[in-house]
This record gives sequence, structure tokens and C-alpha cells, in this order.
Amino acid sequence: MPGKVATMRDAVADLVRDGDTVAIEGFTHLIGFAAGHEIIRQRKRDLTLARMTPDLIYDQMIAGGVARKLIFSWLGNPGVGGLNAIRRRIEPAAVGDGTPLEIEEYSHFGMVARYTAGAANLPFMPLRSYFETDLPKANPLIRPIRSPYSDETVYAVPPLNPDVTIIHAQRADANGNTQIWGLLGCQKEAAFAADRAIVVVEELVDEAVIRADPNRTVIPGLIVDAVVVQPYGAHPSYVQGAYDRDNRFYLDWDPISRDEEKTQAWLREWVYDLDGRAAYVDKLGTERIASLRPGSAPSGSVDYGDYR
Amino acid sequence: MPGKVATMRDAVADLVRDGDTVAIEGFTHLIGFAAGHEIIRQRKRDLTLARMTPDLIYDQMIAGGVARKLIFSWLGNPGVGGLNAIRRRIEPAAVGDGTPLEIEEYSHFGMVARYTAGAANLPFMPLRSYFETDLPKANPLIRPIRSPYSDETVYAVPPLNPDVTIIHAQRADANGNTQIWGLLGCQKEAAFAADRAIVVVEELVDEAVIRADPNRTVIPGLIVDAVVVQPYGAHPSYVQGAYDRDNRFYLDWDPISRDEEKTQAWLREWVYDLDGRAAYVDKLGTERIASLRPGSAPSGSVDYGDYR
Amino acid sequence: MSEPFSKSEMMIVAAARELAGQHVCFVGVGLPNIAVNLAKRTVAPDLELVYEAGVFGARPARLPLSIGDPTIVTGATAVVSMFELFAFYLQRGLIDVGFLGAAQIDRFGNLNSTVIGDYAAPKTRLPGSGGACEIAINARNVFVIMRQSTRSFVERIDFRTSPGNLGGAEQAEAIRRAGGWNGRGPSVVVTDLGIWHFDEAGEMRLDFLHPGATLDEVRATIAWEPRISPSLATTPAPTAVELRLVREELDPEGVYTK
Amino acid sequence: MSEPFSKSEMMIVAAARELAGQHVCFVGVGLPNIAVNLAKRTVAPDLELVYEAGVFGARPARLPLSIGDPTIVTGATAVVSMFELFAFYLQRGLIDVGFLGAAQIDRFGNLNSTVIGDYAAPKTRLPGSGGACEIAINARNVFVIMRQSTRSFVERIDFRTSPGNLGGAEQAEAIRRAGGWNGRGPSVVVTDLGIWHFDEAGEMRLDFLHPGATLDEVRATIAWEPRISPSLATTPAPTAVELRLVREELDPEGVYTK
Repeated sequence: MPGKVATMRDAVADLVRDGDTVAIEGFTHLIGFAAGHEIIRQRKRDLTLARMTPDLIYDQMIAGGVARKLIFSWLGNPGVGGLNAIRRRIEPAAVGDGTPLEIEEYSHFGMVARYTAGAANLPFMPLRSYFETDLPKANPLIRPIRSPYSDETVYAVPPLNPDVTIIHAQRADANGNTQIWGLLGCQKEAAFAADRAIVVVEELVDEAVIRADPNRTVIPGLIVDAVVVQPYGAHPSYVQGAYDRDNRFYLDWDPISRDEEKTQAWLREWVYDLDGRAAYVDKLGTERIASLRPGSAPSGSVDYGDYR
Repeated sequence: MPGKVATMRDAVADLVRDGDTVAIEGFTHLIGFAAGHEIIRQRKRDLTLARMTPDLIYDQMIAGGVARKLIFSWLGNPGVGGLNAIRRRIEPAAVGDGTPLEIEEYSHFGMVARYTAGAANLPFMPLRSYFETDLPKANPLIRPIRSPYSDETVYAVPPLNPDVTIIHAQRADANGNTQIWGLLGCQKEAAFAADRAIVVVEELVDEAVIRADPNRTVIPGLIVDAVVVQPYGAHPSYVQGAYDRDNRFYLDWDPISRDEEKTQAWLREWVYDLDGRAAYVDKLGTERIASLRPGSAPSGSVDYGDYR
Repeated sequence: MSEPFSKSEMMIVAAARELAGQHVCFVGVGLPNIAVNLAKRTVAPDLELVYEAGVFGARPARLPLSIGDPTIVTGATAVVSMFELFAFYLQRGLIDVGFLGAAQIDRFGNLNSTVIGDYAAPKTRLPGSGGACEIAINARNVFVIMRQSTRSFVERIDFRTSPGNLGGAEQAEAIRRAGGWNGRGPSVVVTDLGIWHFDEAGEMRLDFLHPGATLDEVRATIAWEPRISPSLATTPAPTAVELRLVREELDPEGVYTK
Repeated sequence: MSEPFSKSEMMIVAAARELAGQHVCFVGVGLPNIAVNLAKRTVAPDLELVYEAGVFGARPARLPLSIGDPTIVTGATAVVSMFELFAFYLQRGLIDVGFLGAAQIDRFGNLNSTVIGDYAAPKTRLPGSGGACEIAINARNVFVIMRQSTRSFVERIDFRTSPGNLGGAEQAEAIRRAGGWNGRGPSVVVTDLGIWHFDEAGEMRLDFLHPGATLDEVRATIAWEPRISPSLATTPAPTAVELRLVREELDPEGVYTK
């Protein structure tokens, strides 16, 4: 395969290093579970994990012991409850003599603004948020800034520049030119902000497919270091047009994650004892995969015009 | 017609008021000539015209006497030369006893950042530009700002919130939900920044066409006050997929605009003496219009999935 | 005579009715989502649904399981980046109503969804702000939906995630105006027992008691001595039409309404 | 023995050769556009073309008439908003080479494209910055293409639109580093008479004289006493392959090359 196509094992081994700041972004949509599991499997350590919504994937990664710090804006199992493995590393009653997880907390717009500042190489990003809340006290990196045009004061957040950002997408070409439809979250900003980027896709397509609709391109290959082809790599989250969220998994995770032993047993069964995503998909079974397939809703085509 | 569909005459009469700040945006692509001509025809006065690249349309509007001030970042006839009618209102040797045009000047990124601040309701936008140039001396609204995270100083520009923004697009539905492909310029930012927005489209489409590809929507109807259907309304600029730039016009404008009398004669013939865009297109002739038609280059379709 | 209904159904219906006359609504999952969809089918047919995940004009074909369910994307009017959603829609002042819930609320409608206990060593770590703090600041109106209990309707919240009327209406109004906030603050709190609006002092005032609920219950589930409207009324019970829409169309499996 | 060629053709070919080893190039219209496309077909096959209008990875099927020609969009890799292009590509430091022209240049490569005369009462009003000031600051390297004349190669420019080596290399380097600029400043000036690079002091130094040009011509078209490289060489004439590409593929109508 030409270009930047790599196996997940090689991409994670080469591009994710102990001590890195890692952002796996994707807001409810396109969550990079396959990449997260490979990071657990390779026993990376001392990572700072950044993500707006840590979701199950960071609960699993933190249970797997890869992280020393978490940067986030909403810590929950969406529609279900809390993230129990993470809470065990934050609430003193549960942490006990263990090592607590360091946390650095923002609001959603604060996280988006941090990635945007990082992507735009700005020393800060202003926003109208945080007024009269306790968040700037909890996180001294949220700072007031005065407008040069009036007496008005707003808040600022600093840039977030991950060492590596990992995103999942519907399709890319071998050079990493990546297209996404459906929710876009902050993937573009997180990818441009990063030093290195890994794109994991459902489908590898010919460059001509990308070039036929250049407005659909979210990430240019220019900033991509590796393209990993990994169908169903976002399960149990979803991929618009390809598969639905596997809600049963989100529900099942709650009782598993409430118990440390069950959590570790789950990691053994579904991560450590499997050699990669293909084995995971096999184990999940064709029936369950098939049940997640949506009907069809085509976008229609537009004409860019041939100008010569 | 339901929704916000209006004639160009009514949209301009109702929504563009003497003394307004008006932004007609569209970077080389989708320039709102039909709207600009209607503003000339209705003899609007004392406008502040904002636009990154004033282009021929503002040269014509300023020759038509609608403006007292210009906010811009690049003042030229792209690929051809200068904007002569505007220069006659700026260079003292040509202005003579006439009223000079007030100008407020930025760089491209400065203009984009001004609209972005306006669209995001921010009191300023920081950028890494203007260092060691004479632009902040020429325009005192370009001001240094210190980062709250270091000793670093960058520059800021203030928000630009037009009273009305006018954009041209390939298609919209009757509620003003607007889709654009090809160059996007700063239309989205300029539209969100404005108090009122007029969208002029080549084609009015059913809401279902818009909803089939929601990622393609650039402007939501929420911020649109009027939808004007005006095929070829961007001529002599172009519409991706629909028609090419009429370069002959850009070349022809240079000698016309060098002479004030010829300029006024042109305005009489092509603006004042016509009652609207349909008459302009007729006068242009079917052969010239047909010569601008590109070949076909379809985008292809993607699947959003039907989830129920 | 009306059909029997659950407390959740009453909350949904009460919240939906409050949306009459509103145009653009920031939707959360769960009860708010059902309430907004009910309002669109009853009192506010032109309501536009905005999801913080980046969706404007959503037309969910099923009950969304999360705020990022794929069903809110397919058939929507516009899908945009979260930067754009928060900057150009919310911060620009285009959102009329934002829904919030919380673990704690005080009499002035200030909300805590961050921690119970001390921030650095919490008894319970909650989800945190998400978009709540910016919704509280920049949505024109804030609707709160919460079940009453003395653990959540407290004298003093442990952490202020989302500002309400701060220490009172006068102070809050001055600060909101001076700081250029888009939001006017909380306008209603819909609970399982009644409907609270805010009085001139910026304090919660019980205006409606749901059918079957009592003032004793209200007082027993709130940690301060609540203000009761002198013209306290009973919330009209859900109509047959409202119940049918909720039960047959919006939550046929009863996930949120049982 | 080589074919006859025009001064414009020599400029295009010389600029194209300077692009060897470069990866991402911000393209302007006219000569730079042809030079970049020639480089892509000769010394820099992996060159990615970026247009400030918002295009990455353009593959123009014809010579673009303006920086926003529709032919740069169709078949491109990505088309993005101008905010994104300027913020995430240029300001982020992803652009290796930016091309600039100007009405005036000084010995340190500072450029004026704003006014001739006083800013408030100009003798000649020029187009202004456009993206030039941010390209000069944030493109890693700046290539200048200009025809020599004493009106444009001046002792003192009337307005600094685009910073070059400021008052000299040492000062410029310190300011660029302290201010966090991505750009290292101008690296070459290609004229109709020769190729200039910048010496240790940050001043233009003539390294190549085009075939047929003389040092007398060079001195007669420049307002200061120019530095001439002790190892001054003659620019290799355009090859038959280069000329064929320019004449048959890139500018078949000779718009820019006559």
C-alpha cells in the first residue's frame, strides 16, 4: 500500500510515546475505540489524555493504567451515568493509597477554544464564558483578559497542542486526506493543533474520490502521519451512515465499571487477549454488527464544474 | 412563494438603509453583482462598504455615489490592475475638490478575523500579523494585545458587525437555508456577524434538498431575512459548477473605469436604464452566457444513514 | 376527567408548555429532549432544535439516545463544527432557550453539576460543566428541569458551575448587563412537584403545584423555606393529546417517562 | 545552444528551480503561478499548491486567471474557509514558501504594496496588503518576483506592508524569534536580470546574472549600490523541457510570458 497506510499496531507503536499528551477526539460520533484499545494493549504509560467527553474509551484507558492526567469538559457515560473507573481515581474515598488522577477541567467551549488556539498557533483564545462561576478558581489556566477596545473583560484559555491527535473518520486516501460527514466535533482543530496525527478510517478510498468533493475534506494529508484502515473501529460509538451506536454496550459498561475486578476482567477479555480490532469484531459477532446497520439516506451530488 | 423569498428590489429597499454598513462578501467566487447594482439603482447613500476585495462591484457602487467609506484588505481588479473609480476618490490629485472616500484598511486575515469576532460576539480577535509593518500606524484600530500566559504580544482587530450582509450562493430553500460549494471565503462569518442578511441564489430548492446534505449548509435560515432568486446574479464573477468568470468583462472594465464619463455611461447603460438582473442577462445575450458554462464534475454522493 | 400519568410525564408536559412563543432551543437528552419535541408538536410548531454537538434544525426520527445520536443529523438543516455552534450560535445570542439540569440548585437558580464536597477532594465527582456554564451565560432564557430533594435543592451549592441569579436579581442583572452576557438568567424550574418562576428578588417562587402534589411535599424536599405564590394554582393535568404524543411518538419504550 | 527565450520565461524558470526541495507553496497569480506549476512538473513533483482563497492541493486544469479561479477548486484536495486557511495553514506554520511581489523593495527585502507617497494623501494608491503582510510574517520562506527599476528597487520604501529583514539580519532574526513568527524572512528575489539571495547582514546579494543581462543594467535599475557575489555566475538558460512546459502546457496563450 502506498502513502501513509499503516497497521494500528505500528501507528500506535511509532507515534504514541510514554508521557505524551494524547487527544482522541470525536464528540459522541466517531470515537476512536480501536486506537484506545491498542494504546492499552501496548501498555503506554504516563499519558496526559485530552478529550472533551472522556466517554467509555478513556474510562477503559484509565482503568488500563495508561494515564497520569486528564484534560476534559464533561465526564460521563452519555445517557447512562458516570464514568466509574475514572471516578475511582478522583474521589479520595475510592483512591485510598492509590495514585490520584490529575485533572484539568474546562467547559465544552473552553476545550474547543483551546484546540482552536492550538490549531491557529495563537497564545490564547478569548471567550464569553466562565463569568461568575467557580471554574477559574478550580483551574487557574482560565484567566481574565481585557479588551483593547473597551473596559470589557472576557476570559481566555491557553492553546492545547497535543503531541498526538487520533481521529476516526468515514474515509481517507492513502495520503491521509480525510473526509467526515455528520457531527464534526472538534476533530479538525485537534488535528491541526497536534504535532502528530493518526487517522483511522472505515474505508480507504482512491484519491479521486476525495478530489471529487474537496469541500467535504476535513483533514488534509499534510498534517497526517499515519492512516489506519479499521472497519468498525469506532464501536461501540457510531459512524454516520455506516453503523449505529451500540447502546447495549454503554448500558452494560455501567455495572462492569463499578467493580474494579470486573473492569480488569473485561480489559483482559476484550483488549489484552485479542490481537487487534479484527479479532474484536469477530468476537462481537456478525449478528450484533448487522443489527447496527442503518437504512440509506443519500446526500445527493453537486456539480463542481470542469473548467479547462 | 412561501418563507422569505423576495424580489431583489424589495429586499434591497427593505433591508439596506442609507448610512448602513453593508458587506457584500464572496472572495473572487459568488460576488453579488446583482445586489450591488440594485443598491446603485435605488440610489442608496452614505453607505460604509466592507469587503475584503472591493473588486469591480465596489468600484461600480462607489462610482455610483452610494458610499462614504470603504473597509477592505485588497483593492484591485484581480489579474488585471487597479480599481480606478475608487482610486479617483482616494488619490488627492484626482479627488480635487470632491469628497474623498474614507478608508479603513486591514490585511486579508485581519478582515476575516474582524468578521469572525463579529460572528462570535467577541470584543476582539487576536492574530499573529502586522508585526513590524506600517499598518497599525495607518489604522489605529489594529492594536497590540498581551497574552495572559506569557510576555508575548500579538495584535488584535475589533469585531465587524455589518448592518446588512449580502451573499450570493448556489442554492437555498425558501427559509434561507443556504448551501455553497467551491470557495467559501468569509461569507459565513460575515453573515453571522450582520444584523440582517440577504441571500441571493442561482436556484431555489426544496427544503428536502438541503436536509439531504446538512454538512453542506453554510448559512442557516435562522439568520437570513430575505432570499432572492437571481440566476446569473454573480456575473461577471462566477458560480462554481454553474458558470465561469467572464474575464472579458474584467479586462473591459479597466479602460472604462479609467474615464469618469465612460464609467457613468456604463452605469446608465447597464444599471440605471435596466429594471433588474433579468434585463441585464437579456442584454448580455444568450451566446455570451452559454460560453461561460463549464463541463460537468459531479461530487458523488455520501450516505447519512436512516436511523429510526 | 383525565387519564393517569407519571410524574415524569407531568414534568415533560409542563416544560413543553413553557416553550410557547420560543423559537430556537438548545436541547439536552432525556426529559428536555422529549419536552422540546412535544412543544414542537403542540405549542411551538416553529421551534428549531439545536444540539450542542453541532446540529441546527434537527428532525430526529426516533428518541435520541445521547446528545450526539446519528438520528439528529440525518435530515437536519445544518451540521457544523462545535466551534461554530458555540461561537456563532450560542455566544452570538441566537439561542432563545437552553435546558439545564444539575445535582444542586440554590434559591437563586445557581447550579452545580461539578462536584459534591470539596473540589480538590470531592465526595462525589459529577460530570462537570460540558456546555452548561456557557448556556447559563449566553442562552437568552434558561429552563431547569430537576426532581426535588433536600440533597439537590440546597441552601448553598458546593460549586457554581452555571450562574443563575447569583446573590439576587438586582446584582445579577447588573453583572449580566455590564459583562455583555446574552442571557437573562433562569426563567423557570420544572420539578416533579410543581413549576417555579423567579420573583422580583430573583428567588424561586412556586406558581403551580402539579395535580396530586402537596405543599408539605414541596417543603419537605427543599432545604430552604420556599416562596409560594399568593395565587398558587394547580398545573393543568396532561391532556389526552399530550399523553398520546409522549407515549406513542416520543418515548414509545418509556425510557424516560415510566 | 539554447532556444531564444523572453525575460519573463527566464524569471519563471529561475523561480521554479529555487523551489527544489520545498513541499507546501502559497501561490499567487501570474508569474508565481506558472513558476510553481513548472516546479511541480520538474524539480518538486510533490509540491502542494495552496491558494489564499482557501484551496489546498490544487490541480488547475488551465492557467488560473485570478487567485480564485474555479479551476483551482475542481479536483483539489481540500477547499476551506479563509479563516481556516489563514489560521490553520499559514499562521500554524504549514506553509514552506510564499510568493510576494510589490511596488517597492529595499535592500533588506522589506516590501511596499500599499501606497506611493504619503499614506494619508497618496500619489498612487496601490492594492494594499491582501495576505502579503501575514505571508511575510508566517510563511517559512518568502520568494519575491519583481522586475528591476529604480522606481521599485529603492533606498527607502514609502510604506512597509510586508516585513523582510527589517534593518538587517541580526535585528530581524531577534525580532522574528522573540515575536514567535513562523517565517525566516525573504530567501530569494528573482528579477528580470538575475537572482538575488540575502547575505549574512540580511542584504540582497546578486548571485546569478541572467544570460544576456549585464552588471551595468543591474546597477542602472537599482537605487542603491548593490552587493554582487564574488562568485557571481550566469543563470543557466531555460532548458528545452522547461520552455516546452511553459509554452505548451502552462501558458499556451502567452498571457504572462510574452
